[in-house]
Amino acid sequence: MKALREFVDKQKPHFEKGGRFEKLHSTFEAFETFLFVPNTVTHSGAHIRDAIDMKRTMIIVVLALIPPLLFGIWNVGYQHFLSNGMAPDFWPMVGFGLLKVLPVIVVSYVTGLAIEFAFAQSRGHEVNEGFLVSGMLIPLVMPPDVPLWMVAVATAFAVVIGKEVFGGTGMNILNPALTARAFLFFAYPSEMSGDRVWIAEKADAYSGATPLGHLLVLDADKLPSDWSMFLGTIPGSIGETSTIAILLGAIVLIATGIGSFRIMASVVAGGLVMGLLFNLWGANAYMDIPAYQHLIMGGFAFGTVYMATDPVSASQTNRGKLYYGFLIGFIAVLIRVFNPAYPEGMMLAILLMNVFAPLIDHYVLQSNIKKRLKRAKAVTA
Amino acid sequence: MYSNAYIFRYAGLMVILVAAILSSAAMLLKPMQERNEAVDKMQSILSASGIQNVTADNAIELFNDYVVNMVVIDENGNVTDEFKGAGKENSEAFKINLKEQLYNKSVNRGFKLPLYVLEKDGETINIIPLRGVGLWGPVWGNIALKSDFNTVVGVTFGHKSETPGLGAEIETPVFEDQFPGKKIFSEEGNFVSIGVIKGGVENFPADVQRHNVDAISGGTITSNGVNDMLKNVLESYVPYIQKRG
Amino acid sequence: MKVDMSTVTKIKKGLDIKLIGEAEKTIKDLVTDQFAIKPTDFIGVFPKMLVKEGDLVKAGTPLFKDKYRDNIVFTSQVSGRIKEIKRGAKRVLLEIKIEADGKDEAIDFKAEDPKTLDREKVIKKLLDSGVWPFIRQRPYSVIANPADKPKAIFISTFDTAPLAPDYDLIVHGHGEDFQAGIDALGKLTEGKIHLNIDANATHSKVFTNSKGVQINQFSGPHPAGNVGVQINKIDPLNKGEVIWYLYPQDVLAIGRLFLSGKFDATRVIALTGSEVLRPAYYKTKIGAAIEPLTKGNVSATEKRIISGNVLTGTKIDLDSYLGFYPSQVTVIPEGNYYELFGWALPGFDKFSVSRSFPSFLFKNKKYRLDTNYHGGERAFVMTGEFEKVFPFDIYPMQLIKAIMVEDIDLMENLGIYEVDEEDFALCEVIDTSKTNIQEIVRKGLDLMRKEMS
Amino acid sequence: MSTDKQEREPLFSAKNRKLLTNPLNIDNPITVQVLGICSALAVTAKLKPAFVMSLSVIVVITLANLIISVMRNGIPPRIRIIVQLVVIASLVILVDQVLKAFVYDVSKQLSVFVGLIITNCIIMGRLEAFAMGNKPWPSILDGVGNGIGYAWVLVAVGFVRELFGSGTIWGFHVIPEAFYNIGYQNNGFMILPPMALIIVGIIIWIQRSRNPELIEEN
Repeated sequence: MKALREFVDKQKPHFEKGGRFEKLHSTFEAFETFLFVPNTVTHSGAHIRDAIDMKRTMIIVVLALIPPLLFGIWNVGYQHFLSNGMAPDFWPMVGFGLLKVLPVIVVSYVTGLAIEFAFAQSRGHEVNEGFLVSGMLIPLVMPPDVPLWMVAVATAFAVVIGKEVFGGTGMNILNPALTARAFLFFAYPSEMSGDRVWIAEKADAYSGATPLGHLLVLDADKLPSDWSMFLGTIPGSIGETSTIAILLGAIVLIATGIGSFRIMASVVAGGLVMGLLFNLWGANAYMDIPAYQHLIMGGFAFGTVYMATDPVSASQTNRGKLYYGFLIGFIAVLIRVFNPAYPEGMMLAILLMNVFAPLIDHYVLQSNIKKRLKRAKAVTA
Repeated sequence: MYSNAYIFRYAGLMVILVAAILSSAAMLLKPMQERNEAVDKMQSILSASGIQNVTADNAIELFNDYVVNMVVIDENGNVTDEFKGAGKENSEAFKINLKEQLYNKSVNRGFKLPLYVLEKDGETINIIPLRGVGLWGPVWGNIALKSDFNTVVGVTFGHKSETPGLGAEIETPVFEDQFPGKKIFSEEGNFVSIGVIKGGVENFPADVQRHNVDAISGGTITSNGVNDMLKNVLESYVPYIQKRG
Repeated sequence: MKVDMSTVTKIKKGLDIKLIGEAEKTIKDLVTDQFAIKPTDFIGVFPKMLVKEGDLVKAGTPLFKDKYRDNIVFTSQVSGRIKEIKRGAKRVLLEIKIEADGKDEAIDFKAEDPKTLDREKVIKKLLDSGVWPFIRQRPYSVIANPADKPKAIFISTFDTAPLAPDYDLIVHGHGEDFQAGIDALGKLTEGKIHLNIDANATHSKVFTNSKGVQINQFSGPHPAGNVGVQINKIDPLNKGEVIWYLYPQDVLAIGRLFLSGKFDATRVIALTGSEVLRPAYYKTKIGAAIEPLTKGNVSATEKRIISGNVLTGTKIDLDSYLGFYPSQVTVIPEGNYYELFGWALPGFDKFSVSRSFPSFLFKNKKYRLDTNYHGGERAFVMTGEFEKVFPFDIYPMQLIKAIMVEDIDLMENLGIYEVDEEDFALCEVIDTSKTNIQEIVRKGLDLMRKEMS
Repeated sequence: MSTDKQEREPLFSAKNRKLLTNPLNIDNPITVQVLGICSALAVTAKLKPAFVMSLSVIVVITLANLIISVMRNGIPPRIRIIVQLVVIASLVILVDQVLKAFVYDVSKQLSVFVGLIITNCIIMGRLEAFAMGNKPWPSILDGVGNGIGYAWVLVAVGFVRELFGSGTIWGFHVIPEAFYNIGYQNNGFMILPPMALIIVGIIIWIQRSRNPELIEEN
């Protein structure tokens, strides 16, 4: 460790003001702080600081993404062989899945980080850790067969238009990973919808429709069993199928306090309420499916745990988070049932509420402000 | 300051002036505009029957050459009007508003539908214009049938605002080229229309293959729209076809 | 007045940071002849010198006054000679060093029973003797304006900050001084004097038997002992209102002024922190030199000496002096080291409230914390963190952002009058983005003060 | 005094040149004043309609500016907005008729948006802010300048959207078939209206980073 530190210290002057590589300061800083927690000390204010920092936070979210990732890798292989009528052992399935999923992850990280570094460099600020998470989220919401160049284009779009335009991490309005997904959905719909794309190298004869796809044409009787939807052995985006793996991640996020339990709970509540309302209405097969099934189909669980809880694009006040989450669940189910063009209502519901989150916060703040003004008036009266 | 009288005079003069300019412009340009509309419609009819190289300049000429009869039929299959001479763009059949007539059909009112009869390479081709709804807006097209009123010669589709890459695929050759050779009547002679189905037509038995084409993956609702449009419009012609024997 | 034992204000949000190095409950005498007054201790004061180097002074001799409020004077705490007037960049006055002559001479301001005096006389005596600066006001936490009529006076008798001194111990045996101080303060307001005690830990009769006050009980974690929180719960500040506040040793100084007629700057200091070998209480005077206090009593590591507690104190050098207000000195290790992959390792010995380190499993572990930031400064990304340690009915993140964009109206609407930088200290500690929040809040308060005057 | 012959301002004096060039960049109606966005979204999916629309706007704005400037001394102030509207509306109807007669396929794509030129704030804005108070020649220049300022943004957006959305420029395929064979696809998002907004946004972004004086103080 000492030798490494000495090496880094030796290089450092080149990247500082007046050094040869002054322009690459942000890049150097990113690598240095990746290796070492810096030696900066407090100068005023609180002299001691909590051990947590942005890197720690982000790495824990990545950790929470591991269960759906691992399951997704296996499931990509499993679905592929299933569609081809084969039933190989565990490892060939994982092997096939790795072959499909790893390149997507690599492309997502390389593209995103390259852009992040470039922007940090040109603006002269530090590289933000946010993309550690976005870079993993993007592959998990992609269909297994997505062309790699599309992943790159979508990632670039998400980082530049979804984030840097607004001034970088912390300023963005939309969740970057969902922006990438939405971009692909609208730009290359044939690769992001239908029943061809959800199984990698699917045999033609095999129906590859997702549960939402079946419901879209009101084939409720073709739905897989609750158990397989909960377990995740169904076609779908790489990381979104397994509710149980996502629940494991949710436990990590809630236990560490990094993911907002408030938001997760209220999204689920919103989804259930809308589902039950539809049950009461019951005009078609889609409205009649039990409300809880909405939670285990499509991207509902994944969106609830990893996307809706993104602190930057969500509501920031505790009360606002409740409204925000509830509306996401509510609107997601509404879109699913009512808009046949968009089987995945979760993505759109979250993006929509991302836009409205500041407004929700505004009204929450206003009520606090009103309370204060009222108190002041009561005194003077 | 301007007096009220001035203002009224000013406004009155302006209105008259503007009205004169606009109406004379409209009168001057009207023939060209009408011609353009007719040409547009003709191009799409001709291309459904597989006639190549139709341009805006020769469309009227070609149309009059190829088309031998402009027929109007009513809900009972009776021919109410025929037009065989020159200047077919002035025929009643050409001017029928399809949307209006199909609406009349949907509310069980009487309706009139056009049928265009072409002669191409010694063969008779019957063209039926189509109109229906997709996911986001109207879809339309023309279907060309052989003289047996059963075998499809060709189709063209159009749409206003279907999703690019999904529903919008109906106007690409990939989708349209599936139609030639399909039949709209079963071997027993019952009307079945042409279906747009999911799951790969070639995986189905021959009698299904005879009447169906592949839907567009991810364009389910638009595909269903095309399916319904074909059924709805074609069945309106069944009385006429059956009367012809 | 009676103690209403039934109503205890429970503070639920907050955090007790447990550190190694609590002071042993014995009071030792600390002998030194080196003292100083640091004008930088007084927020918003522009000092105008009244003495020069070499002058002889007594306890109570005016050293400087505030240029803009020239009835507020700052007096010498000992008798002796002005040794040095130290200035910094742009001739900012840093320290007025006084070498004590050991004669303990003092100017006589006359011993009087405050109960027999009217408000004007009490104020004049406090101002002349240099005791007035002990009385501070909210909003802004600056020295109170003698022309104001505060709606109440708040005295917090307990401190919940890490390793905080125990005021029960400090005031023990000084009941008479304390009551005299309360009597004097009673003349200053038509409202109440709120004496706030810890429902579980305050037992001293000095506090509980005080007369002429309303005793309020509080319980809960830090910042329950902050006067800002107490005001917020008992009698919240509205725009245009002023509350004055003091701490127990300040009240003692006022009491002694009226009982003896002299400015007696005696102060008991808790010497605390993991780097102190024998943490204990020391009796000395305001502004005493640090060196005799720490000599032979601290570890050999590189350390940070803080006048005050680790949350809000001021960093001082080994050759510096105690501050005017704090009753505590804390010594902790400097954190200027690199840590390989520190953010990725499990980190069993790391302190964190986030539960992203395993330390949350050991609730009662005491830590030896250093001054490392443990990360780099980033944009505000995480939300809902501050709310866990911020017991006000105020949206902390939104208020901070309003200050950062200098939106005066929004700051006012979101309640900036009710808070002080120290109320945000815990937010700053736990902040993932490593922002210097107290600095921002101070800037906001200064801006408001400028706008409002 | 009166004997001095008032010097005639040259046709393209510095002041007049500014009338023409300012709207192209630092006073651009779309990117700086953010007017006329609606049509920019609607007609820029392909280059051709964007171009025709631009042309129509240039014609309408220039003629309207000229006509109003000529009439400006006789227009009763109380009905001046109505007069302006009548002038614009008449011109737009004329343009619409001409398009229908001569470029029918483009007019089909432009559909209602030619009609919407009437409500385009750029034109009303120029009439009210400039033509009502200036002589015909500067008014023409102002009209042409603003028209072109509107046009270049529309054409730029149309170019990008058609190239990436349909793989064509002016209807001609420019992206080689080989690209499609190796998996390239046209970007359907480009054809949707929001993409026009995003491209306009990017143009604004680039423009502002190059002209710091455009960034508002806040």
